[in-house]
Amino acid sequence: MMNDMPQEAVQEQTRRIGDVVLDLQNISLSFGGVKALTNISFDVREHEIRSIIGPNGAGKSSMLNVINGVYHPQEGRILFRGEERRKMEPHVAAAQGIARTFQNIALFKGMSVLDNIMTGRNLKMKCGLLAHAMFWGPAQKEEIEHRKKVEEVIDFLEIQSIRKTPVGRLPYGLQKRVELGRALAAEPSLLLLDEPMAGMNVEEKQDMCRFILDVNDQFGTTIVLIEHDMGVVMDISDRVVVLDYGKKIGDGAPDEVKNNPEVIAAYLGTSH
Amino acid sequence: MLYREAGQFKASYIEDQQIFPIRQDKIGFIAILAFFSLVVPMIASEYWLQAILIPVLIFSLAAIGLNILTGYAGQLSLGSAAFMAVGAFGAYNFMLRIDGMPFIAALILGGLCAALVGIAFGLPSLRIKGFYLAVATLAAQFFIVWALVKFPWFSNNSTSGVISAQKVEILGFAFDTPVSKYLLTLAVVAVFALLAKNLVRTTTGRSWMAVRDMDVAAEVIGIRPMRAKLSAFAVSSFYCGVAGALYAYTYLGTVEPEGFSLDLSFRILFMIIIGGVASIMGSFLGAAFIVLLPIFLNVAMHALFAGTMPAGLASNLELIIFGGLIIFFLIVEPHGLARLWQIGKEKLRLWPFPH
Amino acid sequence: MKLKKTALVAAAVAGLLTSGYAAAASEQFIGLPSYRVGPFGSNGASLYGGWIDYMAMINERDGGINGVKLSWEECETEYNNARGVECYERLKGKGATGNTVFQPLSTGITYSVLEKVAQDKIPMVTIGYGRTDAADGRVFPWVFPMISTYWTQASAIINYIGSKEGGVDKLKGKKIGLLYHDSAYGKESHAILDKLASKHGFTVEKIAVASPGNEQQAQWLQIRQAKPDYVILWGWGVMNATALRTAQKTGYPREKVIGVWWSGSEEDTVPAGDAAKGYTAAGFNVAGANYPVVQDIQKHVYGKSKGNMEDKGRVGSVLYNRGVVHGIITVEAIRKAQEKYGKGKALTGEQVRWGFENLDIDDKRLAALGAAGFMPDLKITCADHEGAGKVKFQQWDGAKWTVVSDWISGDQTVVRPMIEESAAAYAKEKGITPRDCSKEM
Amino acid sequence: MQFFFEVLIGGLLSGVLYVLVALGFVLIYKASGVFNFAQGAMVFFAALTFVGFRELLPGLTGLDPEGALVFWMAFVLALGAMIVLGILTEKIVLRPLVNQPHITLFMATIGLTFLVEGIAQGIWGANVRGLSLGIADEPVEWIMDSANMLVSKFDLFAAALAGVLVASLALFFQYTKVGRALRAVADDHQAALSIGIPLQQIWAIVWAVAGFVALVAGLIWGARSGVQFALTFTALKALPVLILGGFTSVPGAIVGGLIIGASEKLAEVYIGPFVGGGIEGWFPYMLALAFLLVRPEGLFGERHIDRV
Repeated sequence: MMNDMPQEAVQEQTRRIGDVVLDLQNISLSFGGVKALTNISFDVREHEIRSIIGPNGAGKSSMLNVINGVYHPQEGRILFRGEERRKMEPHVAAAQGIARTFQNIALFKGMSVLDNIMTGRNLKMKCGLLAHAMFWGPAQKEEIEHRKKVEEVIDFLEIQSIRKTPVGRLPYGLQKRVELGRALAAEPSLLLLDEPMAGMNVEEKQDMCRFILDVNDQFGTTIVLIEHDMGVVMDISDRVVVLDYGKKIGDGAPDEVKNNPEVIAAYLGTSH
Repeated sequence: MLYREAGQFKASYIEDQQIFPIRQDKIGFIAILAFFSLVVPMIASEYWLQAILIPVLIFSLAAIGLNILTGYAGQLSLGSAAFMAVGAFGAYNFMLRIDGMPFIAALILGGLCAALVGIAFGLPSLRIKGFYLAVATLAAQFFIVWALVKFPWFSNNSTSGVISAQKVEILGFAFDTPVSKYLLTLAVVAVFALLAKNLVRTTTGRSWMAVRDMDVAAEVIGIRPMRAKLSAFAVSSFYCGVAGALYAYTYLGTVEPEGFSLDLSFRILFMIIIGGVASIMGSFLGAAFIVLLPIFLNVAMHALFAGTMPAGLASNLELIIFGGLIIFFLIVEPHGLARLWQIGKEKLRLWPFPH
Repeated sequence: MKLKKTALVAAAVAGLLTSGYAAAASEQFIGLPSYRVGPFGSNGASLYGGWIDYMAMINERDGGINGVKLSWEECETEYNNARGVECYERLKGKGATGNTVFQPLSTGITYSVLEKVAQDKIPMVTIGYGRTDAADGRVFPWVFPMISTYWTQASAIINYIGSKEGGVDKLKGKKIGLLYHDSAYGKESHAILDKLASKHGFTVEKIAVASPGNEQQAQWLQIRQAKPDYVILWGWGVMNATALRTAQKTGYPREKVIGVWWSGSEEDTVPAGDAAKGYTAAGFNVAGANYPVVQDIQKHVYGKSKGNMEDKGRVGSVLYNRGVVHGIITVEAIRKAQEKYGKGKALTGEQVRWGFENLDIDDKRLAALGAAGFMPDLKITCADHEGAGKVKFQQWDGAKWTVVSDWISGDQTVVRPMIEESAAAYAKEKGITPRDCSKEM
Repeated sequence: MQFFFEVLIGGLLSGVLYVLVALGFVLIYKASGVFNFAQGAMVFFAALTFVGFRELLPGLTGLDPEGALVFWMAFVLALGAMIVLGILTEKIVLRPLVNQPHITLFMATIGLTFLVEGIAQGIWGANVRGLSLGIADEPVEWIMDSANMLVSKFDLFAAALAGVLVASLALFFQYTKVGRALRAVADDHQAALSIGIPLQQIWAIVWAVAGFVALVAGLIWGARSGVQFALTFTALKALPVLILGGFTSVPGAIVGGLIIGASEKLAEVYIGPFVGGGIEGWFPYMLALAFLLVRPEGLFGERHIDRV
């Protein structure tokens, strides 16, 4: 479906792929006896687009939640940029440059597009509460500076015309785009995308694909992607990891995975 | 036709980030401020100043405080009156115990006391949410009032726990007439309202709203829920505290801890719900509505039924109408008076060509 | 009709804006900051009912005070300080001469307008509540905590207990429990009782009841443990009935429970049912509908169906009669002031204040008013704004109050110095120079 | 030690009374997600209506005012009034506010509080009234004699009545069609709607049942301290019970009530004297708060997992 994607772009990325930035070793996670993830290991390399696929309930979102500290696995090690991390809160992950979007849109409904994306700059803003109250000197300067950054993101995502609209009033596809914008505003080095194209029509998907590839390309951002659309996944991913019932059943380049009999049986098999 | 933003272009982000980006709003705001600071003192009677305008202003400030916590940061609180009490008794003690304490400093220190207490009682918000938190804030309400009655130090060993506000003097000028007290209150409230407006439209305010709308997502983009919630509690309590100090110094003069009852907390909550959640403007509208409505009902009932209806029944009827109107308002405009204002403004923007 | 009513409301609201009503010059206006809803609504209904009925009776029977009719207007305070201030301000400018006396029947409201009354020159009369040290008229010229203050009452209760024991000297070594409403009001009792305890050699066991006081299991078990010889009940509202019920539950004899005057009305004993039998309470007025003054109200007011009480059965109750006392004192002060400033004229608040300060209701006058034994005799001076300093004790027999003592005075040698000390401290804090009473007339 | 048990038992029995009020909150919250602050006012309204009819009926019918017939007639009439109140509340207040934020509904119930208080006193007057259920509030003698311990007859009666009430509610929910529908609604509004349960009808029934619970609570509280405005404050006693036991758990309300009742009395007796007493107003709240900090899901709640 996405075969019209320029092949050169993909090729270019592959060339830039670097060292392992995130290494997950033997991760197990359970909720009150219910196993969500069992002994999963895989790694993510710098600048690559790494996809996680699998049927519903395979534990894909849980995997992302483990990566950015929303869930704490009972077993296993997580190495980020070579450093092992213990229990970590999500905001610490954010401070280390991990940003993400959510499966069910998690925008701040009461706020405008601009404000939503501005929250992505939060970590980079240093002024205190008193300075904000005065809105004078450094606070104003800071606000303006970050506003410029945010405007760049808005331009990049082509959502200039809706910047002052409350996000609750936007159609689904645009909301997904704003959510991506909020994550991008944080200038992450690792971007986790949880089904960014779910529920979109073809045009919207194409737009979203283009944004993802551009982010990867222009900013060199490493991306971990969960997506159901096999065409998209196979087209834009560098490597794919396949989960089923909380277990890893496949890992490798798209073509390898596509031909893995276990994957075909467990994953593609179920969709027939 | 007057309310038109066509032709106003923002050439820089500074211009776009003003409090009132639309010129007419700015003019309107200055006109309102000028009216209330210049015209009202000349025409308002002592009754209007002392019994209506001063309390409306003070409650507006308290409502802004609660709105910061409940409206912007999404933490429901039923203890605002207690934080007002902390502010009042705090300011009183600073004035009493430190010679030559400037009034404004005492006001702010009183607010800071309330902020500290607010942080302490805000700690549970890190673990509990919603109505559980709301009921938990009742602990603050009852405990603080109890402590102020119980420990005579707070009221300078007064036999009855009542404090009597000292004279208010700023730079040698004594604020002892209704007009001067009104102007002082207006000045303090206007300044703090503007500061609040700034707070809620910058990073601090965005992190509050982010925590309110979706706390997990907020944390994931790097907002620390603890810092956001506790800063909301602190700022909110600070505002309530300053309002409480004004309540003692420019409104009642003498206050007792029991005056800051749960009933008052509910009234402040009504103000933000009726006025408009997450709206500074709404805080003012709500405060005016909740202060004026019972008075209006009382006056109206007397005018209509004096002598023909038993007084007890008339008073109960006022209560019934008050309760009924609250429910009616919630049904008709659950987003409060501020939303009506907003809708009015949008209509005006389009008028006379609605399409 | 509807239009007319709308116009009325509009006029009333407009009246707020302009303040000041066109009223007949020969009417004396009295603003009534009443409360008829909320937790104390039933108390307010009786208190203000009695007061209004008395004024109506004066208008009906006597045609007013020397021809000056009394007029009044109620303003609902809900027993709430802020509403009370609004009422004060709203009522202030009404009537031909403005509001001439302010009696909020709420200590909280009293405090809230304490400084305003001096500025506005409106006397504030707080009979049996309010700021105790205001009895020192040199510091508080505009405030009149008349008949008896809380401290005098506490002292009188101790004297009464003493008389039951055969003299105050017999109190040595006794233990007296104090069950008090945990509020500013309840704490008024502490200092005076401590002082009296050290003077007479008894001990005070203070036990607090958290507001509103509808649960007292723990407190009465503590009392049961401490076994005091008497328990003074210093309560208000639902706390009183609950106290009596819980006393019964824990087996404490009600005969040994002595209430203050805000604990000693039908509103407190009726809901307690049988548990209240034998309970004694202080009062600066007594219950009963047989006094000539109440009979006159029945005849001239209720006889013409103009009574204020919804429940006519409450006429003659303790709180109703207390309202009548408010009426008597107000009317007598106006009468006194007219003697000085001109009979048959509506007076200003300042003039009426003189009337209060020179009020002298002796036994003869009481008899003439039809209130002999109904309330104590009373003489106010510039220095002493309390006056009588006496209370009577009544016992509840299960259906009605019976007087069980004569008027009992407090120990002024203890109370008065405390009042003066406290007033002096207030004067110092506020920078008030006390009046020199030898120069007043 | 005897004193400790006396306080403990007294506290537990007081706790039963808190349970009665808390139950009304739980029923409504469970079924409609409304934190009904008007429950206290409903207790007052119910008790006042009962006493009002009890005063009124002998005059109309010539029956013995103390007789059982008048008692039950007044009870039925008061219950009828509570049912009407419940249905009207559903129709006029809740239905138009459906899908509004919880806080809006909460504020509406505070508005309802004023409304109900005003109606109650507007109809029946502000007078404080006594109410006798025919059981004296006196110590049980044989316990007094044998163990020198105070246990009130009335409190035992109230506890028994509360037990019967809870049991019959449990049976009602377990075995009647309405009860089953109610439980379905409590579990999942949408699912209940989709299988054809008339949500609004169920809400009206729940409010009526809460009105019945309020009536029972009103009679017992009214008999203890008189039928007066202060009955509305019983709500404040029930709130800490709710945070301890959870807004949606009937067993939680029962256990929570007993814990609150016992601990507040013990605290008043053993901690109170060191801080000046009168701590019953806030102690239960602090206790419930401290408990929540340790176990945010409450006594019987399940740990909630945020899904993102």
